[in-house]
Formats: sequence, C-alpha cells, structure tokens
Amino acid sequence: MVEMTLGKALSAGLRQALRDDDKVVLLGEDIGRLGGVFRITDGLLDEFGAQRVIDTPLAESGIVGMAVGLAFRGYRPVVEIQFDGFVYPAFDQIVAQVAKLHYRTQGRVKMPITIRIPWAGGIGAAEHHSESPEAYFVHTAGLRVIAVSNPEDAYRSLRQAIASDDPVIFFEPKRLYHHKGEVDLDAPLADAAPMGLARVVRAGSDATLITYGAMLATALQAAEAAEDEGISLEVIDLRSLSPVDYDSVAASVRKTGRVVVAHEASREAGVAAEVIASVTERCFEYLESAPLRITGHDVPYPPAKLEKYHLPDLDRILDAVDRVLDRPNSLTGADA
Amino acid sequence: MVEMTLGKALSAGLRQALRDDDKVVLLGEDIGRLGGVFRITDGLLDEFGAQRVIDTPLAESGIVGMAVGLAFRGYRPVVEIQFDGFVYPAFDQIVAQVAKLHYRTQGRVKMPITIRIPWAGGIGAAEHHSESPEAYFVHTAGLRVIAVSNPEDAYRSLRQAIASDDPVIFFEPKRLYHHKGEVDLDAPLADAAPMGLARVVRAGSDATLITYGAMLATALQAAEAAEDEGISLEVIDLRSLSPVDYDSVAASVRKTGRVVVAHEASREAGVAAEVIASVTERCFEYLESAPLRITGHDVPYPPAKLEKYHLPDLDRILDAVDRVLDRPNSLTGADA
Amino acid sequence: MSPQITPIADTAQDLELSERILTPDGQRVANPQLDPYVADVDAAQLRALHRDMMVLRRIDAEGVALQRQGQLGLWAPCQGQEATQIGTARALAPQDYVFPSYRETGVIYARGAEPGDYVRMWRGEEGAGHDPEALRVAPLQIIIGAQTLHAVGYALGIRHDGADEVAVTYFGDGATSQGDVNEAMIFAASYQAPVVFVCQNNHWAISEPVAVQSQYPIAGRAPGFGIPSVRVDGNDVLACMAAMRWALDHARSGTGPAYIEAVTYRMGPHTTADDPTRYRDAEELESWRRRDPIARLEAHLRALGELSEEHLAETQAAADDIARRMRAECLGMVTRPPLAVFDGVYAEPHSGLERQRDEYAAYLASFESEA
Amino acid sequence: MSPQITPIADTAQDLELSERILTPDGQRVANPQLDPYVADVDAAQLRALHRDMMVLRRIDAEGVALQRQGQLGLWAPCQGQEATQIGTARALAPQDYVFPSYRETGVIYARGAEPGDYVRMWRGEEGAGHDPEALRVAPLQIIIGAQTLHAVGYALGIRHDGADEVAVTYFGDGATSQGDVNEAMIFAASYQAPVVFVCQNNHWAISEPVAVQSQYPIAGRAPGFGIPSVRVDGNDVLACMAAMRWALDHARSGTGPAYIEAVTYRMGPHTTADDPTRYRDAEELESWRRRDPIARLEAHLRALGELSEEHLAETQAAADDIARRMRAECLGMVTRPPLAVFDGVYAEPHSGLERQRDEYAAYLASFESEA
Ligand SMILES: Cc1ncc(C[n+]2csc(CCOP(=O)(O)OP(=O)(O)O)c2C)c(N)n1
Ligand SMILES: Cc1ncc(C[n+]2csc(CCOP(=O)(O)OP(=O)(O)O)c2C)c(N)n1
Ligand SMILES: [Mg+2]
Ligand SMILES: [Mg+2]
Repeated sequence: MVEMTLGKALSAGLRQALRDDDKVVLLGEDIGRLGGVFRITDGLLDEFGAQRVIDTPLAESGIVGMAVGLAFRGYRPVVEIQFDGFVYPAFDQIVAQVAKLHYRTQGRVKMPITIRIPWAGGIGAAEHHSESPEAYFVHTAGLRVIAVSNPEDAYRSLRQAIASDDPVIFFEPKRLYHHKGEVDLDAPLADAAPMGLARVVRAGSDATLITYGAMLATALQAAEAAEDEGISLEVIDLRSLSPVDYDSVAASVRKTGRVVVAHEASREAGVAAEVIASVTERCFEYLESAPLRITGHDVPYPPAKLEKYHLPDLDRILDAVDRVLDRPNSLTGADA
Repeated sequence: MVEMTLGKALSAGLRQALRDDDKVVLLGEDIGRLGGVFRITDGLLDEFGAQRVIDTPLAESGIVGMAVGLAFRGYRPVVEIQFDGFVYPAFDQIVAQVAKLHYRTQGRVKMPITIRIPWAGGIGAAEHHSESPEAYFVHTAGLRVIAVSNPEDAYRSLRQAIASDDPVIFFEPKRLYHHKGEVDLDAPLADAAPMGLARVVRAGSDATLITYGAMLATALQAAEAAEDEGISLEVIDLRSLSPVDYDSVAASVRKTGRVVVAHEASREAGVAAEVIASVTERCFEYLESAPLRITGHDVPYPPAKLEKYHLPDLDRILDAVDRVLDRPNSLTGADA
Repeated sequence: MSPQITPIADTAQDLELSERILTPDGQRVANPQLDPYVADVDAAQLRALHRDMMVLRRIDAEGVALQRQGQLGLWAPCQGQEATQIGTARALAPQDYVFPSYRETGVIYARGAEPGDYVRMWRGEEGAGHDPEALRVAPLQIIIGAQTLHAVGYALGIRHDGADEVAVTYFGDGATSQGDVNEAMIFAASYQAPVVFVCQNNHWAISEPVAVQSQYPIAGRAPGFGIPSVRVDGNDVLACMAAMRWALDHARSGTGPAYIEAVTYRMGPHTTADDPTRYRDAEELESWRRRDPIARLEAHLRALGELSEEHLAETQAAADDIARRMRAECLGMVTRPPLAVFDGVYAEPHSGLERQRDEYAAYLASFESEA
Repeated sequence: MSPQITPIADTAQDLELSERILTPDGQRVANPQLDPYVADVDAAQLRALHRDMMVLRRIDAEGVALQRQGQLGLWAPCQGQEATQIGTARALAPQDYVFPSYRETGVIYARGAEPGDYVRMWRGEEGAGHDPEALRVAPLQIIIGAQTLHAVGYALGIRHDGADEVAVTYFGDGATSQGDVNEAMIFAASYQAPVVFVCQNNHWAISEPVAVQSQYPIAGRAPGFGIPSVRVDGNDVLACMAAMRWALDHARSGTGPAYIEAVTYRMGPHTTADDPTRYRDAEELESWRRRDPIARLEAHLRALGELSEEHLAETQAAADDIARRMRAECLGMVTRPPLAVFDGVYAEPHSGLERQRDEYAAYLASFESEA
C-alpha cells in the first residue's frame, strides 16, 4: 500500500496497462510532452514512446473515430478527452460506432476502447470545463460507464476498463485529482472484484444516500453531520453507472426504506432518475417515503461565481435527508 | 376542420410559419427540390424560393451551426435532420451552443431554432433510421422537447415551436406520417393552449398509462383491450418532454395510484425514469404499487427483423398493467 | 494570395477534367501518368474486369428485384459505378482492409463475398451482412463519412505494426462535406498513415447535385492537406485500376495517404425508396448512359477483337448463377429467435441487461404457459 | 495527379513563406499585392496602430496580473499576436460582425469594449464578458472551432438581407483540425457567403506544435474548397491590415468567402494555467522575441522619424489608464444573487425549471427563517 493522489493513481494505472499489454495505446490532445493538462499521462511518452502515447490533432471525433479503427486492428485504445465539455464533438462516433459495432457485428468486432473524461465542476473553471454528461452515456446501450471517487478505485478500475473487451466511458472527478488515498499497486487484477459493483462506504440504518464521483465526499460529510443529530445514513458509492449494481443498492434500501440520490449533473432524465425509478420498482413495498434527488439544477453549468448555488452541498443533502425522514425541512418549514 | 395526414399537417404548419414570418427559413438535406425524404417540405421551395428553403451540404454539425449564426442575425431557422440517427454529428452544436447561448448571454442572444427530427422505429428500416434519442435532449437544460402523436398537435405545436424564442427539439414519429386526423388550419395560434401541456387522451380510473409519440396508439389499443377485461386505464400523451406537464400527470396518478410509462427508447436514464422519479416524488402517498416502465430494451436498435421483439407492444403494456394492478402477470405466473 | 479558381458546374465538363485511359467509345488513349500502372493488363485481364462488372450489375439488379418483391427492406443500387468499384477493388492486395459506405456492392464482391452477404443486412437479419475478418472489409457504414476515420485509425495500426498493408476507405461526394471526412484527411496526413481515400463522385447525394457540396473538383481538396490526389474518370475501369495502384503504391511506400476522386454517375435511384425523377433530368441520365462503363470496356475489347461470344455466354451464366444463389440464400434466411435481440450488446456480462433479458424471457415464456 | 507538396516543418522557414510589408527590423518592402490596400495609411495612422498594440499589450498584462492575484479564474494571453488582432480588426467596418474564439482580446478592444468587458467572463461573473449587440462581437467561444459555423450562418443571413456587411471569424491553428472549421469552409463556399476566416497560426495549440495539425501551410487548404486565401506575416501589422482589407473587399463584393492565415507566435503560456517551459524551447521563444510586432512597427516609425516622445508618453498614459479602469471594474464587480443561477435559461416560462427555482428559493429562505 502506498499513499498517492487520485491523479497519480490514474497515471500508475495507465503505466501498468501499457506495460501489461503492448496493444494498449493512448490517444489525446496534449497527452505527450505536456503529460496532459492534468498531468495524468506525465512521463508516459518518455517511457513508452510516441507510437503508444499519441498526441492527436485537435478534433475529438477524429480521435474517437481513429480509436475505432485501431480497435478493428486489435489495439486497445485509451482516449483522453481533455475536459468533460469537449466530448460532444465525438458524440456521434461514440454513440453510433463505439457503442454499436460489437452488436452490429454480433461480437465479431470488439471495441475495447476506454474513454477517459476529466469530469464535473467545483473548480471555478470557465464554461464547458465543469460538465457532468454521464447520463448521456448511461442512456446509450453498448457502453459501460464508470465514475471513480478515490485513488484505489481509480487505479484498479482504470486497469479493468482497459482490460475489458467492452467500451468504457471512464469519468475522473477533476476536483479530486489531488486527493490522496492508499493504493495497493501490486494487487493482481485477477483477484479484484469485478468492475461494476457499488460499495457501501458507510453503513447506516435510517436512510440510504446514493452518489458517485466527487459528490461522495460531500455525502460522507453529510453523513457525519447527520450522525451528530442522531441520524444514521448509509452511504453508497455507485462506482459503476452502467450497469448500476442494483443488488447492493436494493439491499440497502430494503434496510433503510428511505433514499436520497445526489449528483452534480442536472436532474431531468439524469442518473438519479434512473436510480430512483429502478429502486422504486424493486423495493416499493420497503419504501417509507418518496426517494428524493439532490442534483445540479436544470440549467447550463453556470459561471464560476455562481457554481456554489448550483452544486449540491452538505446542506442541500441534509435538507433532503430531513425530507425523506419526514423531519422539518425547507419545504415544510421549521414547524413541520 | 379538414382531415389530413400527420405529414401533411406538418407541411401545412411549415407553410403557415413561412407565411407568418419572413425570418423563418428552413435548412436541411434534400428539403428543396425533393421536398425531404418524407416530403414534409414538398412544394415549399416552389412557394418560398431557395433563400428560405435551403438545401444544405451533407453535414449536420454544419447545418445546426449555421442555424445558430442565422439566429444571431434574427432569423428563426427550422432545421430538418433527415433521420433520428443522424442528429449525433450535430450534438455538440446543439448541446454546447443552441442550448446554452441564451444563458451564456443572459438572454441577449436568442436561439429560436426548431430542430425537426423524423423519429423512432417500427418501419423496418436499416440501422440508424429508428432511433429514439429524446432523453439526451430532455437531459440538456436550455432545450425544449416536443413529441407529437397526431395531425392536430403536429400542426399547432410545430407552429408554436417555430414561434417560440427558445430552441425546440421537435420529434415527429415517422411511423405516423401517414396517419390521418382532423386539423383546424385556421385556429389562431394565439388562442391555442400553450405548448408544453400534456393531454388526457382517455379517461380511466384503475391505472395511468403515460406515453408519447407513436406509442400512444399502442397505449390506446391496450386501454381498449384492458377495458374488455374490466380494467379502466387513463391514457396520457405527454406531448412535451421538456418541460413535462407534471400537474396533469400528478392529477391522474393521484386518482389511479398506479402507473405505467411506455416508450420506445431504451430504459436506463430514459424519459420513463424521469417521469417515474418525478411522479414518485410528487405522489408517493397516493401510489398503490411500484410504477413500471415498458421500454425498448437497453440494446442498440436491432436489425429490422428483430424490432418487433424490441418495441413495446400491446401485450407488454398489458403485462405491465397487470403488474401494477397486482394481477397475474409474466413474472408471477398465471397463478399469482 | 492564392490563384483564382474556376468553379466547374456542369457534369460534362466535369468529366473532361479527369484522367482517363479509355474514351467513352472505348478507344485507348495515352496517359503517361497512369499507363505504367496497367502496363501488365492483357486481354484476359480485361475480360476478367468485364466479367466482374457484368456480374456486379446482375447482383445489383437482383438486389433491386428482391427489394421490389418485398424480400429486402431496402437496396442501394450501384449501377453505373461498376468501373469505379471493380477497378479500384481489383487493385487491392489480399491483406488490405476496406472501410466502405453502403453502396460498395462491387467492392465486397471483389473481396470474395458469399451470395447471402449482399442481402443479409438489407433484409434486416443482421447488422453486418458479411464477416468483416473473412473479407477484410468492415461492415457497411450508413453514417455518412464515419468510416473514413476508422480507416485512418486502422492505418495507424498498420504503421505501428510495420505491416505491408493499406487501409482503404470509400465514400461519396456528399460525404466530403462531413467533418469526419475532413478530420480523416487531417489525421492521415499528420501521421502519414497508409490509407487510400476513394471518393466516388457519382454526382448526387440523394437529391442534391454535387455542386451543393462543392463547385470545385473534390480531388483538389486533398493537396491542401498534404495528400496527393488524382481525379479519374470513374467509368473507365482501366483508369480506376491504374489510379488505385498508384495510390496503393504511394501508401505502401510509407509516404502517407493518397486520395482518388472517381468521377462517375449513379444511374439508378439513391435507394429503392427514392424517386429520382423528382429531381433530375432524363437528359442528364441519357448523357451518362452513353458513358456506360461496361459498354465502354466492351467496345474496347471488341475493337481489340477480344470479345468472344464464349466469354459473353460464360459471363452471363456466371451472373445468372450468382443471382440465383443470392435469391436462394435470401429466401432461405431464418430470422434469429426473439431473445437474439439481446445478443452481442456487450462482450462481457452486464447485470442490467441480463435482468432485462431474463424478464423478457419470462414474458415470452408466459405465452407458452398460457397456451 | 496532384503535384508533390513539400512539408514545411520549422517555424523560421514558415514565416518566410508568408506575405509581408515590414521586415522584422522595420524596413518597408514592396509587396505589389498587398501595398494597394494600405496606400492610404499615413504616419498618423501608423501611430494609431502602434498605440492600439501598446494598449492591448497592457490590457493583456493586466489580465495576467489580475489572474495571478486571484481576481480572475483564468486568462488567455495574446502577447505576440497584437499585430494580427489589431491589423485585422482595424480593417473592419462598424457594421461587420465578429465571431471570435477566446484569445481575441485585441479584437474586442478594437470593437470598443469597456474595461470590464475583458474580465467579466474570466472572472466567472457571466457567460459573456460583453454585450454582443453593442460590439457586434459574439461572446468568446471556448469550444474550438464552433464559432466558425456561426459566422457562416450569420453571413448567409447578411446575403439574404442584401446587407453591406461581412461576418468574420477568428480561430487558431489547432482549430483547423476540427470538423466544424472544415464544414464552415464548405458551407461558406457552397453559399458564397460573405465571411472572412482568420486563422491565427500562433504555432501552438497548448503543447502541440502546429505540425501536429498540419505540416503544410494552413492557408493552402482554402483554395481546395474554392476559397481564395492569403498567408500573411502575422507580426506585421500593415500586412495584416492589408490582407484583411483584401479579404473584406472580396467578401463584400459578393464573390464569397476569403481566408487569411496570419503566421504569428503565442509569446506567453496558453493560459495562465499553462507552463510552456514543459514543452517548448527557450530558443524558439527568443527567436520570436526578435520578431516582436510592436518593436517592428516602432523601428519602422523611428526610421520614418515619426516616433515622438510625446506619442510614446501619451500611449503609455492611455495604456495605464485603461489598465487602471480594468482593475477597478474587476475588483468592483458584484456577483449576482444565488437565484441568478436560474436566470436566462429560457426566454419563455418552463414549468420544470420554475418549480426547481421555487424549491431552491424556499431552501435559501429556510436559512433566513432559521437565523
Ligand atoms: C450522418 C448522416 N446524415 C444523413 C444521412 C442520410 N443519407 C444517406 S445517403 C445520403 C447521401 C449520400 O450521398 P453521397 O455521399 O454522395 O453517397 P452516394 O449515396 O451518392 O453513394 C444521405 C444524406 C446519413 N446516412 N448519415
Ligand atoms: C472542442 C474542444 N476541444 C478541446 C479544447 C481544449 N483546448 C482549449 S484551447 C486548445 C488549443 C487551441 O489551439 P489553437 O486553436 O491553436 O488556438 P490558440 O489557443 O493557440 O489560440 C485546446 C485543445 C476545447 N476548448 N474545445
Ligand atoms: Mg453521391
Ligand atoms: Mg494556436
């Protein structure tokens, strides 16, 4: 076990994947000499050369389209999209090609492509640099979607994503790149739990708080604050957004009967809607109150000075907890 | 009142919009001399000329990007995307520009762009010609999303969409282009109910069946079949997917306490998830069973010969109705 | 400042601006640049090309017929484009890999397609009509231009592998407007990837004449990206073969991509769902009928005294035979069972989809139990 | 077949291939093509251009300083690109409309921006730093290349209106790889739209040298699309102005789009978040310092005997004044209240968003009632 930042864990994961399989190649803007704008590929050009760590022309559709062609030839391309808001020019190649080619060919052509996306807000960035587009990909059959929240998961699941024969959209919370945690760099991949399982990060009994990515930290703070008020929250990190590990989620909901789902992405047809619809379907008779969503508003990501009014924070989560627990809350007023 | 097909009603709506406002221009592939592959723009080139009915080079990002520029200049562009599956190359321009420019400029720059999309399956088409991408746009703040199911709505809401100062993604069910209905071509737009309201198409008391687009016909058939078994279904046509008219939906659910939502699009993070999450939030105490989704499977749209196993049909809807009514169904078996 | 460029508007002049070896009436003219590439082509090879084109035309006609009879959902005819497709595809080496659009019936024929391969996709049985690995041809691509980037990625892989292979991509004149096709040229030039771009300029993108996309020769775009190009008479099978050999040689030599614009004409409708009389003149069609690629080669062979009745009869028999087998395969196709709708979405288990599949299986089974 | 094209790899040779009027040491050389376009530019106008560039450099330095002091989230410096931006923007007519990227501080300056306009967006107060209608400049665009299509659409509108206006779009060398930028050229050529493309080739796209995008002159791409182009020395303000006047004349004449590649250099980091020492040589930077656009014009004015102390002092004062006002505006900005996060999403009421706004308002109010 070594302590390292989430960013470094991702670097280590890429390095290990490049070492393990010479079909792994990295593609992206500024990933070579610069090491990427977040330095995740730092040092990899020197170690593996320009044939495997490939600076691309500035065109996301081109990058992903080229990755498809490399996959046709048996490569396992790992694409870096520079920021979340720049994935949209590649949307057609992702949705109509990457997601569909395996199905189109009944499995004859594999698409073991990993698309890494530095993701989400809270860093005071300019427009298009704080987006949470995960629901688009969750809604797209044929893709797997991973969202990491800590260095250990980052290291392991990035390697699993690259090793997977399916395409994986891999979300990396920018806000946590510098957060530290313990990582076991030598744990054999074969022994790891499969990609796709959720994790109960904190056990509790009064309500289930479901989230993923950088919002997990906020959720855990909320759980601590709630504990001070005598409320016991179970906090679940989904980790995989497609598939969602509903067995774990449902087990928790059956226990608590109350649910809050939190994410930064906007609300309408977002991941929280999916989770609530599925949980309601599976656990209806266990539910004691309406599951609630705490999300970014249905607005374009706002200018940096306003983002704190957009992002779910501790208080908004606690308010939702109060609501699912039928305690006084912002809608009932203090006297409810 | 005249009887006409949904396709002709759309043509009439476009003609009227072109007559009403000379800032309205149509853009798309093959919309000129050919009148569009579905003939919706048939005759409009002759009537309004090549300056207003504009055949474009074959590039969807280009078309939508150009529409943005025209909007900057005060035009009201109406874009035809040839088929649902060809909207993805324009995704970046739609999501990062069309949806955001009004917000970005605090309303100084309006984006009165209508993007018409011949939509969904059931016509035995080749790949990419039967997609249901509406959830992507519902999840995108800044857009309005309309889905029509009959000639009257088509005529009225297309004109409303074009007259709206907001961007509207306008879904036209291909399968219904030749379906007929009564249209009042002379009803003044000013008197019409605002775009965005749902419609209770059939009143009922045992369960609420919520859908939109071509699936409405199937839902109505299901309601008739159910009636034969003594089950009274209330059928709601959402008509607007962003915003969803939750007042109407909730009123129905409070009455019936049981909900099925049906659409062709795939399930994970789809519109049905959104509707169920919202309905559960608003009507939890009225719900007598878990709201259910009947949707296309989470697979890429299958080859034509398999599409009947993908699309929700009468029986699948009725099975879901049985489930929400706690009657014997496919999961419980006949003896439940 | 760059020189003034003159637009070319009419299709007649269009063709004059392209390289050829055979004139429309079948005479051979000297072409110093292209001739060396087909110096080895003797009468027997010419007859083989003729046979290929005849068979292709027959396959294409059978596709149309099967569609008209309700056996196929759609068919995209390639009549008129036989010289482009056969000439270029017959220049390929077996190890080369092709990324086609949807109209390249002649290319998959030349790569050894089985009779059922032509129709399997159009009938709606499967997403891909043929086995990509077996033919070394990617599945037909419907999203305009998307495949061009795949070819570049594949070519980058070839380069990394140090393999003696070329990736080839086919696309239409309409496709040249798509961002992807332009990005493909940019990426190919940037990486000096061994890829050949073949633009079949058949003058129409559904109802839009090529002038909507470009009022200038399309081949003229490539050099600006650093890609050498040639504009060839696409109804001259010899010129197409020569141009393709030049392009393949160039790509194989390690000096990067090459670009061909084959100027041809789509004689039929865009697809069987299209009615071209709505948008194009009978006269234009007629003028292209006089440039028919098969008639041209026949005239040439006849002038050489190399067009025997025997050859014609054998060709006809071969064509009829493949059409018959194509029809038989088509009619004999058995649609996969309902649950096949879930097959192949993922390579590895996906718990969400598995649950859906199980529920749907239970649903299907409930009918059986009822019965 | 197209002629063989030689790649240009090193930046020194690069510049030699472009049109100029002033040499790097400030000497005026004859340029028969460009000279007529600046025949009217006298010493007073040259001084005005010099003043513009000086003021712009000061604005840019202030932006960097404000960011370093934590007042801005980010700043994208344009140091080194003053001649390109001032030369081209000063050629515009008031009615022309500009679609910039994010580095065009000099362009919005020339269009009459208020001091706060430079920083409002970078500070994170608003999505657009300036009023688009007031300046006739669209909001800064961060999505690479997206604005080029907007310019073409706007230009189509100009054409339909029969107006005497031109749409102008600025973008970088990196942007030339985006599909959108290529589609913009295609659409512009197809409609003969009055639009001018200005590519600021500053040799870098963040850490990627221009050779990753193109090993050939970027201006060479335009003619293939039917768009006349010129490659101009972007550190020569006179040449930039002349080229822009040529391009605007061309567009205004109704003969369609024109394209300028201005070859210049980004002296600073990509943005204040970037560390260019990680990827580029001090030597390269040094060689470009010797081609500084302001020093060049100063040398020229000095040689003409037209650079007075008075002018320099006045310029300095003006620069300091605007920097001071920019800082004051910046520090004085008041962030909108929390509920402003909902403002302007839609032009018309949206029931879903209204409910969210109401709930959030109630949530915010709940703190007040607690207090
Ligand atoms: C992205 C996308 N947009 C639109 C279409 C619809 N479409 C199918 S073929 C076609 C015309 C293509 O013309 P061209 O590239 O010249 O090829 P051709 O059909 O002539 O072989 C169009 C617009 C599509 N398949 N994909
Ligand atoms: C679609 C998209 N992809 C990636 C980025 C990230 N990005 C911002 S600036 C830049 C480089 C742009 O280079 P260039 O076009 O040369 O303009 P310059 O910055 O040199 O002015 C990149 C990759 C972006 N903003 N948009
Ligand atoms: Mg064509
Ligand atoms: Mg640059």
